[in-house]
Amino acid sequence: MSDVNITAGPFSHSGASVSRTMGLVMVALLPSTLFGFVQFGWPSIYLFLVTVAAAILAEALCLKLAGKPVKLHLLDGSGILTGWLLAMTLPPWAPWWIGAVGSLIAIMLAKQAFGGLGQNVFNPAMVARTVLLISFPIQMTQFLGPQPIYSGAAPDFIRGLAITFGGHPEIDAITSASLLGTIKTELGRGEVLQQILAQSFDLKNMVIGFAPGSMGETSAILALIGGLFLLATRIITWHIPVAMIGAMSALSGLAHFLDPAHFASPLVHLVSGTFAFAVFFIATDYVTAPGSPLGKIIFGAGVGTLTFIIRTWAAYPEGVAFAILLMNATVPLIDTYIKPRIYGRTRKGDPINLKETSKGEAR
Amino acid sequence: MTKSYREITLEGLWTNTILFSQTLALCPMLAVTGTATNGLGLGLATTAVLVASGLLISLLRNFIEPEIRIPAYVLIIAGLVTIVDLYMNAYLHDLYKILGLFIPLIVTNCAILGRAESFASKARILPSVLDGLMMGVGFTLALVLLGAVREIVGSGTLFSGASLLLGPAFSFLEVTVIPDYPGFLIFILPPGGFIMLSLILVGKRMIDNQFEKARKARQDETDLIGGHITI
Amino acid sequence: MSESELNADTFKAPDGQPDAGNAMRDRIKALYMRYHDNPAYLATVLGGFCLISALILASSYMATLDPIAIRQKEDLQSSLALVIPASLHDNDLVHDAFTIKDTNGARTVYPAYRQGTLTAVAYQVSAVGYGGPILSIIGVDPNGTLLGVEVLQHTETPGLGDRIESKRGDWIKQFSGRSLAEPSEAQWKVKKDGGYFDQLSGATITPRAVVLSVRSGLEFFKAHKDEILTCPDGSCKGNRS
Amino acid sequence: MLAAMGALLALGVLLGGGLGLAAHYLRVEGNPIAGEIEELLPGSNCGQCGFLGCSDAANALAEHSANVTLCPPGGKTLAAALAEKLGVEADLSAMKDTGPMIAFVFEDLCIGCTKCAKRCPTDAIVGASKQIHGVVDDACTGCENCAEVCPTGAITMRKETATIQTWHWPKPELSLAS
Amino acid sequence: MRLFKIKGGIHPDGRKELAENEKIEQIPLPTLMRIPLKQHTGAPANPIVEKGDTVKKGQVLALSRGSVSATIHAPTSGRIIAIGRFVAPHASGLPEPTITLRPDGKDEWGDLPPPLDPFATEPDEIARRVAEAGVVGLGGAAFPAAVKLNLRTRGPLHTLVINAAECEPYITCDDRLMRERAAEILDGVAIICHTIGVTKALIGVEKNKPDAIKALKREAQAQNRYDIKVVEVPTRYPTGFAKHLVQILTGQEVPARALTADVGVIVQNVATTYAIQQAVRLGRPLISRIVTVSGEMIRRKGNFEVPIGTPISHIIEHCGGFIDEPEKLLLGGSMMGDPVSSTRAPVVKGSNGILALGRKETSQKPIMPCIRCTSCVAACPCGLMPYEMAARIKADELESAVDIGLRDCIACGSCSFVCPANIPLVQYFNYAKGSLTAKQRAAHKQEETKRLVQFHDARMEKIKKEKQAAMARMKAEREAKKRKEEQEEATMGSEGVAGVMTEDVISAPDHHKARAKA
Repeated sequence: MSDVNITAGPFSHSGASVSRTMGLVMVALLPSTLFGFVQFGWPSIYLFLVTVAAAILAEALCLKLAGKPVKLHLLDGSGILTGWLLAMTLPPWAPWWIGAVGSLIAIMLAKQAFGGLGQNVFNPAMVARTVLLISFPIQMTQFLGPQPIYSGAAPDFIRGLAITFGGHPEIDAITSASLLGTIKTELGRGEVLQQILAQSFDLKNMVIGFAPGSMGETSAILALIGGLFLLATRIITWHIPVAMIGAMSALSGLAHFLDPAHFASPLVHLVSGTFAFAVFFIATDYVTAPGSPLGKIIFGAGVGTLTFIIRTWAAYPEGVAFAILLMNATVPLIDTYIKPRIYGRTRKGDPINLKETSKGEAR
Repeated sequence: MTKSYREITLEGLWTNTILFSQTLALCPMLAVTGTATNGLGLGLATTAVLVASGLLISLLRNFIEPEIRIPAYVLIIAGLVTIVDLYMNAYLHDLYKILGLFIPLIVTNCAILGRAESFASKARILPSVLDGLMMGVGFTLALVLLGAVREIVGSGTLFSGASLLLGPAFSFLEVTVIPDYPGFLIFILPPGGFIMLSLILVGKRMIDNQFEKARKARQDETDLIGGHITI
Repeated sequence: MSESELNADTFKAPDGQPDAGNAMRDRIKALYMRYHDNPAYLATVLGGFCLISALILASSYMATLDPIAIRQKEDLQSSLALVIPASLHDNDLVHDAFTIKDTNGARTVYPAYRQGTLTAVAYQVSAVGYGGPILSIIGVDPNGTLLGVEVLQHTETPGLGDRIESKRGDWIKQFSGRSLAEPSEAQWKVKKDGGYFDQLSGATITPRAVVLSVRSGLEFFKAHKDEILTCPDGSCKGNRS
Repeated sequence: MLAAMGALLALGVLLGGGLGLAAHYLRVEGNPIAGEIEELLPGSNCGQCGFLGCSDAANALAEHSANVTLCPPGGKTLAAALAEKLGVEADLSAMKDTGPMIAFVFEDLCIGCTKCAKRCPTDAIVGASKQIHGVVDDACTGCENCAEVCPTGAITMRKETATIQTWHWPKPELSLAS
Repeated sequence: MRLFKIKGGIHPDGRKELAENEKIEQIPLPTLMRIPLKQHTGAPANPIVEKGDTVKKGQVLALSRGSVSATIHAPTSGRIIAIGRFVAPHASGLPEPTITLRPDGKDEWGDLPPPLDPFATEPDEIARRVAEAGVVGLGGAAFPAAVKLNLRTRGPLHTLVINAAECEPYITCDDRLMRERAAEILDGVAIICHTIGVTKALIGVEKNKPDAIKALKREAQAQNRYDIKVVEVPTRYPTGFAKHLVQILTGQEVPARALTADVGVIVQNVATTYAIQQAVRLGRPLISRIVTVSGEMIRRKGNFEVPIGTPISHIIEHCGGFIDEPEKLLLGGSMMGDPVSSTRAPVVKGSNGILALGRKETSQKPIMPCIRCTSCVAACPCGLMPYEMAARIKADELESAVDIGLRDCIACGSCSFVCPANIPLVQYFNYAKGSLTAKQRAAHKQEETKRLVQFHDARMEKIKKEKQAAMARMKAEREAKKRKEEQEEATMGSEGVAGVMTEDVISAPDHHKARAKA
């Protein structure tokens, strides 16, 4: 018992902690991550390690510069998680410096420059991904089809090193476009959607993840499993995922219904690109999402809508990252105007009307 | 206005620079500092307008009633910029081809109106001209610094196109700093301007803090001795 | 600026000089004091400023009118020189320019003559790229074969789309020697779209636009070949324009 | 060309006239912020700031000719409030935030001269001539005028004693525990 | 019965098993008792005894003052040995006016008012009796019970709600009371129903007290005067807040700034009900209460009937002291209780528990930055955004924290409980509320100052004028005299003039007294 430093209650605690939260998110990420490793082989493992290591180093450096307790904050796991999430969104055979530069951007520019944990306006992983995409469009759009680590075609330990660290030219030879990229190109050529999909879309493969794409994003089903785990452990709430999926399904469904030759069905949208992954792991990021349940629904619906718009009409085939960043920017506004209703008050903040409540009693 | 020439110089070049202290003129900064050369060009043109507008406004300050000062200043600045634009097009055509797009931007450069309002309208001619010159030089140096950093990080070169701006004699300035650089596009694009500006601001703040610390230390020392030396 | 400051600054007489100027000064001062709060006074001052500015600007405009016209012509000539080798002509391309009306409007054509025979023509083509319109100039010989293509203006992404510029890469050179016959008209696409021409890695939209604009330029030549060729010398210019 | 020049001239005349009219009819008299500042000041006219009274100090503050830290009884809280009102940044780190101070009379030393009571702007000191004086805590503004004039040094400034009614929880430590 | 939902809430580890099976036990009298004059919401009581008086158990020591206040009685017989300031059972550890009593060990009752037959007595009379008995809300807020009973005049009432939720972790005193004295409680419920004029009463008990529920239900069946229902409510903190309990039981939401009486409901704590019954039926004032002693670090856990004024140290000693130095020693539950600043402080009417918590139980971890996880938003039973309020308070924007609902915060601590970053949210809110109150007080003082200065200046002006008048008069006199002298120069010698100055009489100006009343 200490008399000098009195603190107010409560003196019971649920036992929740920042590191526990971050740890559970990492657990939820494991299936997607391991699948990515198997799918894309040694180069993806190297890139993952480089990205996470760079994130930790950048975090430590920034904390030291800012004069904050380095160990405490490194152990909270937020830096590692940022690096991890970023790695999940990178093309699996990208050169090592893509991961390293990305981590520096995510941690230094997007997170610590805003004041560190909890202060950033934009999702660090998405900032890094966007900056990388704009800065290094070539490296950031070189996807490749699955090369399972056990298959004969996959690069072994040493050749993996060469691909990640040596700028190995072989990557150019085997790249293939992601589904969304293919759709965009082919539609641009005047092809009809049904034909494009007949050639390059296999729902089962897309759901499981046997498709070209980023390291951790190809498998919709594993993202869903991770997401359900997060929901079950109450790390995230249903609001953002449901709103995001709902908005995307509604819009793409409507467009597809009106013109199936040019607008992909909701199913294609939901399982392709980074959508499923972002629904559960990126859009639900605490720091950059609104605080109230209704605000979260608006935020999620906004991300879904913008993603559909960008995917359909803008220059980039995939728009989740942009959509999330744009909606991140609206969060302060949402939080200003959308608040939970205070007990005993109307949504506007005036005390509720006495007469109305007395009417309730008449029942 | 009782600022000494030394103070005016110091303010323009370091303590109150347009870009790093007043953080004005961000629009042209974003647009032109993709390369050091472009930064230098716009900086020089802005300096010319700053000096000329300082001179004119200081000269005319007693005729410009406070009520009409803003339109009058805008008129003077816009007129000057138009004249610079015309003569550059006619006689410095190669330079104009690079900077032509940015010259009209100078009109909207609030830093110039800001100096007119806060300095030239209250000061005598010589200090006003000096203020314009120093603010301009400070601005130019800042643009060159930003441009250089963005150019190196963004495309791996330095002062590319300098010979076009300054003449073939200056082609030695054009350096490829990092050969076979893949290019870091965002730093050439406008967002990179913001990012770099923020990083440079951090650097300047750190240097200022060091100065302040040193000054404080000196002060403490003199306090300790009991001397009355003012720094 | 406060009133007192103004007075002190503007109308202060040098100390101890009771000359004739003082009386005059006093009268001006009195006049000023009477009118300087009147809106009409401000209107006069600002109007005066405007008038003087207008005069200066107008005179500057006059003074620079000719030099600017000369510079612009020089610009045009230098870009024309990029697509029509100097060896092909002995005339002044700009001077002999004529316009041809097309369904899309009028297009200025710059013909090159050597010893009176038409050796080539050059004209501008454009298409919308990634960041906005891309303006190019193409040179075509009388057979419809490309002599060269040069991008004049564009707002494509630096480091990515801007590799269509000749000083940033050889990409644009691949058009030289091509015609609508070679490759075939269907092949006038970038490789990604199943055509003949290379794209730039990381950028598809920009090259696609340039290929399209060059092709449309060649189609223009094909459509108006007779009009363009039946002009043995610059004299037809007057008839056509 | 002439049309352009004429347009510019007309614009100048119109704008100049318009601004002149605006200046004439929309003139703002006085400095309204002075009144708001006076509201913030203690209002005891104690004179510690060097001005004749709180009203004069408010005018000086409104004209930015006085420092926001001028009022010792107001302390750091007042300085911060003034800085916010005036939109200036003030370095308040040098100011000690002692909280409100009130006068206290040492009964052993008091000779009952009533000098302090005469100086007190709020009549917070009670006691007749040749009797020991006392301070009405609630009325004392901590201006120190009384302490200055006390011939025997019987008056000192003390922190207002906290009671359960005035006590409140302190702001939590900002630094991260490690 | 249909229950209604409330927002938010948490499920803390109840830890009630530590003490719930310990029967209520009497605490022996200590050697000294400290009875603070303010143990309730409102104005402190006015002492009517003097140092040296001998008092009997139940004798009035201090009378309630003003409309919201409570009378204080002697917890046992003995001698008043001091009336002064003594450390209060309050987080600040500051002293407050306290009567010190040395028990004589006889524990002799004094004259008590006669027992009443409540159902044959006017409600006003019952309320007066409850006020005389010094009964206050024993749930923690210590609001004078009689004032609540008198709310019947405010508007039509339809239901009495008895708050027996006892949602605070560790605390089992109400649980024990219900198990052991259910008949008295039900009698009390009927008395209150009669007093406030309603026929319907709901007793809300959390499901984690099955024995208490059983006991109450049994007694409820036994009585037939009023429609009294024992309602099991879900175990969830903070069900025990009056407004929230009312909403759970009746579905009615009490508007902000209003009382439950405004929606026709009066809420009384179950222990208060017992105290009211005792006051009415037996004429006994509130001089003791049940206190739960619990926590890992206390040797003997239990529920004790403690005379008001017993020092905390005495109870701890009686329970065998600490097993180990506790990390936190609390007065109250682990959610809303306050740290004990000194064990010399006494138990007062509002103290429901003494907890000696170990390190493991308090689980204090380093404070991290807010990650905006919004668990606090989900946990807040009042629909607030605690993280946002704390951020604003941290940035010293107290007014803007009020804009988003600081005043609607009930300081239940649900937000701090769930916060993964261990941010002391409640302390931020307490700080802000206190700081704002201090500001209001300062603003009030400033207004007063201005008024005083005007008085002062006017008086000074008057004195100055009087002096001037006197001077002028004297001058005139002198001159007249001079003239006279000049005239009489030849005949008379000159005389000195002794000027008589008026003496300033300084006395307490009347306007101070006027202010004290205001």
